[in-house]
Amino acid sequence: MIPTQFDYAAPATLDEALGLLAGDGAKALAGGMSLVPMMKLRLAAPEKLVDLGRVSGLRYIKEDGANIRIGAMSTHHDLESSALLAAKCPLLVQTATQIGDVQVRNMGTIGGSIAHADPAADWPAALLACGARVRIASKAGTREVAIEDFFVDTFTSDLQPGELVVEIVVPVDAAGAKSAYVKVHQPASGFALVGIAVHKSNGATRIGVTGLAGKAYRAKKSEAVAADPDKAAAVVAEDVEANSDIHASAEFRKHLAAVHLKRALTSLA
Amino acid sequence: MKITLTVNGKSRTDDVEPRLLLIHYLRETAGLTGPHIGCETSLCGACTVMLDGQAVKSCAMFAAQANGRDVVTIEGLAPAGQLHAVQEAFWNEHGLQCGFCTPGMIMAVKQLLDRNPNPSEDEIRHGIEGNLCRCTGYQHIVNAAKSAATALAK
Amino acid sequence: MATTTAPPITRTKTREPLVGKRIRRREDPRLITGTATYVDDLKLPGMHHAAILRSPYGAARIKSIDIAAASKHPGVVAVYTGADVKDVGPVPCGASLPGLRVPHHHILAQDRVYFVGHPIAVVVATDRYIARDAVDLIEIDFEPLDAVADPEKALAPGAPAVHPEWPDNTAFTYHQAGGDADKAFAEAEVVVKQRITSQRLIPTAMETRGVVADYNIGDQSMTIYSSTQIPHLLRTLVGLMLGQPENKLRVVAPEVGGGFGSKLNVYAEEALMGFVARKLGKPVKWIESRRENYTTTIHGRGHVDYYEIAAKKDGTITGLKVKIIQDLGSYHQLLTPAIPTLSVLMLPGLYKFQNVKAEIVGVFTNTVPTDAYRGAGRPEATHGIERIVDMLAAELKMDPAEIRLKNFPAPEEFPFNTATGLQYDSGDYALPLRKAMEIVDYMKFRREQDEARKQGKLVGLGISTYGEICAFGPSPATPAGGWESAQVDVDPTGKVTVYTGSCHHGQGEETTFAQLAADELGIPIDDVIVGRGDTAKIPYGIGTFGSRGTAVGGPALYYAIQQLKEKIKKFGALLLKANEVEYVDGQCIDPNTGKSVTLAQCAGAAYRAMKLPPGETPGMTATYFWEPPNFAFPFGAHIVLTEVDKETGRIDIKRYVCVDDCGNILNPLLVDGQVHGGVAQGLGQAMYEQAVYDDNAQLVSGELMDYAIPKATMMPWVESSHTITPSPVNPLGVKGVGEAGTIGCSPALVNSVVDALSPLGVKHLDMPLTAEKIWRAANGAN
Amino acid sequence: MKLTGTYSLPANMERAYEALRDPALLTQCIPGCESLDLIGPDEYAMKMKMALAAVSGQFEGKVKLTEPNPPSSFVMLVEGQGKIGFVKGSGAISLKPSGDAATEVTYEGDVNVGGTIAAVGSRLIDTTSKMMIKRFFDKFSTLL
Repeated sequence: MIPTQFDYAAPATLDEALGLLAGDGAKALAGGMSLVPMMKLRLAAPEKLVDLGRVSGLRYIKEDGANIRIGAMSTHHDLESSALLAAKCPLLVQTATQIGDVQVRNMGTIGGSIAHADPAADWPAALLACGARVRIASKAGTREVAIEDFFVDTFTSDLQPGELVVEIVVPVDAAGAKSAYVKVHQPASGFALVGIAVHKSNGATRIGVTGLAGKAYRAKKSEAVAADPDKAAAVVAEDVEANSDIHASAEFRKHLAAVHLKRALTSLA
Repeated sequence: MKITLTVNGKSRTDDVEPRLLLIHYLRETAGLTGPHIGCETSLCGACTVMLDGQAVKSCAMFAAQANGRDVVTIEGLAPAGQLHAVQEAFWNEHGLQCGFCTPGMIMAVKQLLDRNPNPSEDEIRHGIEGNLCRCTGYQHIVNAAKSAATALAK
Repeated sequence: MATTTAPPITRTKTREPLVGKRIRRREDPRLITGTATYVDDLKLPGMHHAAILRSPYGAARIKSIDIAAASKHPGVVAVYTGADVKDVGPVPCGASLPGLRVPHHHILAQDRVYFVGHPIAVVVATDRYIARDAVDLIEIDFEPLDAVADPEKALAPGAPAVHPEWPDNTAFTYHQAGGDADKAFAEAEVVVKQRITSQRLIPTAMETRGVVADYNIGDQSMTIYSSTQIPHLLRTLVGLMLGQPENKLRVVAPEVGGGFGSKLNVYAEEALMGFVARKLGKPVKWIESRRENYTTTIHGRGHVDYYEIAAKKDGTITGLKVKIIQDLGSYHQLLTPAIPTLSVLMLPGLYKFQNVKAEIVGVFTNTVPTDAYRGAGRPEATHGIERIVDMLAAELKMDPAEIRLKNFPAPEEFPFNTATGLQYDSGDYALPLRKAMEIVDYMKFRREQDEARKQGKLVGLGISTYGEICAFGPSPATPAGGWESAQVDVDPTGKVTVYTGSCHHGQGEETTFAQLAADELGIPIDDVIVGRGDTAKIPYGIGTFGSRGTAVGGPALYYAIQQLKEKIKKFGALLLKANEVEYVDGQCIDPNTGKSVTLAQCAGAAYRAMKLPPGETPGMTATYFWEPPNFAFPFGAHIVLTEVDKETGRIDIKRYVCVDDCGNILNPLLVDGQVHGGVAQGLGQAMYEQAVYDDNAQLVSGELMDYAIPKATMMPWVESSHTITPSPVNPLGVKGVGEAGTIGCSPALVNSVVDALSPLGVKHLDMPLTAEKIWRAANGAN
Repeated sequence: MKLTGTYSLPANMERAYEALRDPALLTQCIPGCESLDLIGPDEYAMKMKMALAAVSGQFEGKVKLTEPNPPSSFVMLVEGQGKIGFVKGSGAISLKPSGDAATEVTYEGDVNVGGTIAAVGSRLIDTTSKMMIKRFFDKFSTLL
């Protein structure tokens, strides 16, 4: 219940924050919805916390030409209640409402969530499906990676020491685009046993899957045959080494992914 | 480190360890034992307070994060000697038994009604998903939320 | 059965009674404003904080403990290990069974640990953060040993011995029989057998346990504040453990944030904090984390049962044989071995067959001890009989309602003697079942079900008709006395304080007892307060558990008031100079003159004592200890309608209907609350909850992250109603309702899902009904 | 928890067998391993720092290589204890040739985890163990 001691800094600017994060043993604190409980259980014991809560200019959702730019410190509730997203990328709204609970959505941030790279988190599926890009900053400058390259492995993202997620960029939905996020909740934690995000736009379908494997992934084989929900479902978990725990076996997770993908594709047809 | 924040309408400044959790700050330093601690994984919601008008789990953040912000606990929901409509509704509808989850639950219902003044049963249940109650089976809490919504609409 | 000599009863009410009304609770204002005081809210001057180092192993030898670094850590006041507390008496087991093996349960591990969470050392510091830090500085050299967590594996030859002195891991075997089951089976026209489990559950009161202990060096007195359901029993037993004279030990149960049986116990930490406070002469606080709560507070259930039922082709049940394998855990807590014996008593359910043969094998495992959790033994038995009766109905192609109705005793057969030696007090068991069937429109549902099945839909209806042993209980049938106490004090100004020995913690007796007292004394409810939970204030009491608060504590209060009224009337007569007065609506009235004096005037006269009625003493107080002549037996019927998604294994609860008969109802609002909460815990067991130990005896459902108690979104709307069959056992006619919902729920739900899946050949499912389990069953895989 | 898997190493069987038992290589390839010090025949004291997402913890333990059957099989026992729990694993490692300069390594292991990591990390143990093993072999192949 009680974390170990740490040094704390609450920088006001991004530059300052990046400077602090460049040091050894520093860990960024965004909403803290994953980090703080782990610190209380002493599974995490960072020497220095850099609280991003006061950094200005990291919390926004704005339209920029063909894209929507989302500041990394935007909370899940910011996304859930964004009229802009509801109109231009409703998949993110649909996903946000299914994250955790009200209090978690009020505090947790999209940047913190993806940086944590939890294989059962909700955002990865949705961001994969809508083809997001992640802007990453460090003292050395900024870079942008495609979301598919961002998730490397279980709890492992492409973020290098000293780097910070600063923005998520998603394309504005084309006219007539359709999308859905379907989630099977682990009954205790509320994490996704399986989460399937489907995004159909301009005749192309992108599918993001979370909860199933060591990291969230794009189900490209399913995308290729998305016009036929049965076929797409049959290959959604092909060649995937699925997770297994006390809540669901690998076999059941794969099955759920197939069923829910089929249903999602059918409902969007 | 020094922090200054507003708690239930009053500003206070305290010297705290960076690792001091907001819930411990409220309970031990500020003497507000209304919010409770029921878990360490931020699932039970017994510690729920309002931070700048938004319901948060005060066991899942550090007091330092609340520096300069506005915190309202169950003790500050209504002026002394009065009850907020949500509190009154919990009382009228028997929305509590052992009472341990209640301060957090009331905050969650307040948050829900702030955002959605006329929620359906389903919306109420989702609104209190982050608050566990082991006594009531939630039914009287749902009734309390409905009755508070009616009272607040008047 | 014992008979009680009761004082004469004066029935003196003219106004509309409060009893029976939906009255909002009097305890709520402090709870909804955050001003109630739970253990962790206490702050005593100079108070220290304790943190406990616990075993990460299911079984290990402790080769060495190094506390040097922890002791030297700034702010640490003391560190104690097993060696320091070896002379403190063992954690007590109050249950006795023939041949019971009782391991010596030290409050801190000695040279060996027996379960994950086993306490090893305690750090006392000036601050709880420092205490926690110092725990990490203790170095222990463990030699890990093989552990076993599954009771059936523990019984297998060659299994690791939990306690080396008893290599068969068997704590006891127990047999009970009534009638001649062997003959019934020999003559049976049909026999159905099934292994039925009732999985390990974690009670999960929202407030974890916590203890504050204080010691006054001057007068050598100790006070223990503990989140407990049984302050007096705790005083007696912790006093014995610590050698602290009971009259110098006060136990206070402040506001208690839920118990469900998990706080009906005496725990190592309660004695440990007393030990520390006495050693240091300082108050000390220990608050359990949720993780500790899951690994050290008792668990519930843990049954593997083998059922066999014998019947005639017409559905008449003739006999039952059951073997219960009870997972006891590593030690006996207060009632651990007794819990399955309650299951045996309840085996026949509501049915009248007279041939029962039961065996219990109590098994040690490297796990937290099991003990009383909501229902304690009765849910297991009810689940078993209600499942096997459904299976029998299926075998005979009979309607599950019809087979039940056929086997109930008729109303005129009460009091009804069961095959297991109980005497059911009163009942009409068909009544709630018929009412529930009417509410769901049973025949219509069955027709619709046929239609739905033709369309490939999996819809089911499940019935459970339950009975339960409540109002624990006659003293000869309980380990520590089954009576309850009450005291009624009238102040010189006429205000009334009622003290009850029961120790409610959310059940609402602060309201129902005030209703009762206000009615009986004919005064406004606002003139009554109800005190509880402090051994310095209240007469010795038993506590709140086993649906006994109202059913045993209530009558004690009722009789105390009757006794007091005799005294009030004597003072009334004195003041009115009358030979005899009537007591009506809070006033003594001289029937000849019509003159009256108030209760306050009578009480004032009794305290001033200028003049006393002949043979009467000053003061206005009465104390009554009530011994119940029998248990009370509530009953009811729950019907659940479900639809199952074959592809995803999702269960959709369409309707939840329950009709409970708990005798007379003091406050319908609170009874509804008890039913809803009970159903939630039954539903939790049926669908979600499961304490999972891995092969290494690690509790892998060790936090709320993995142990799923129902959330608001998981609960159906519960349609609750009642029939009322007063109990003849007590003057209030009440039966108890705390556990009814839990007991009635799980078999109804499972029966409903099995019914839904029956077209696919599914005959039985064990709990919890996880989506994966349903999917596998529905798709013929396992 | 049971774990099995197969990896291909770019070396012949003899070379692969030797390398898999080489403490210097093992130190570099066991994720988080800081040191392996010989304390007995084929037995090493290990210091390890696990860092995975926010989780971090120091472990001290042992690595023991037993049942040597060169060049086709041996058993590796690994155990570590730290404040956040303990890990104990055993793996039967078998090698078979796959072409001239490659070896197919199959492991059949059993991992037991205790303490906080077991109590709160059940959903992660499976995934994480697999990832650690994969990291081990990926690094190993590179260094071979």
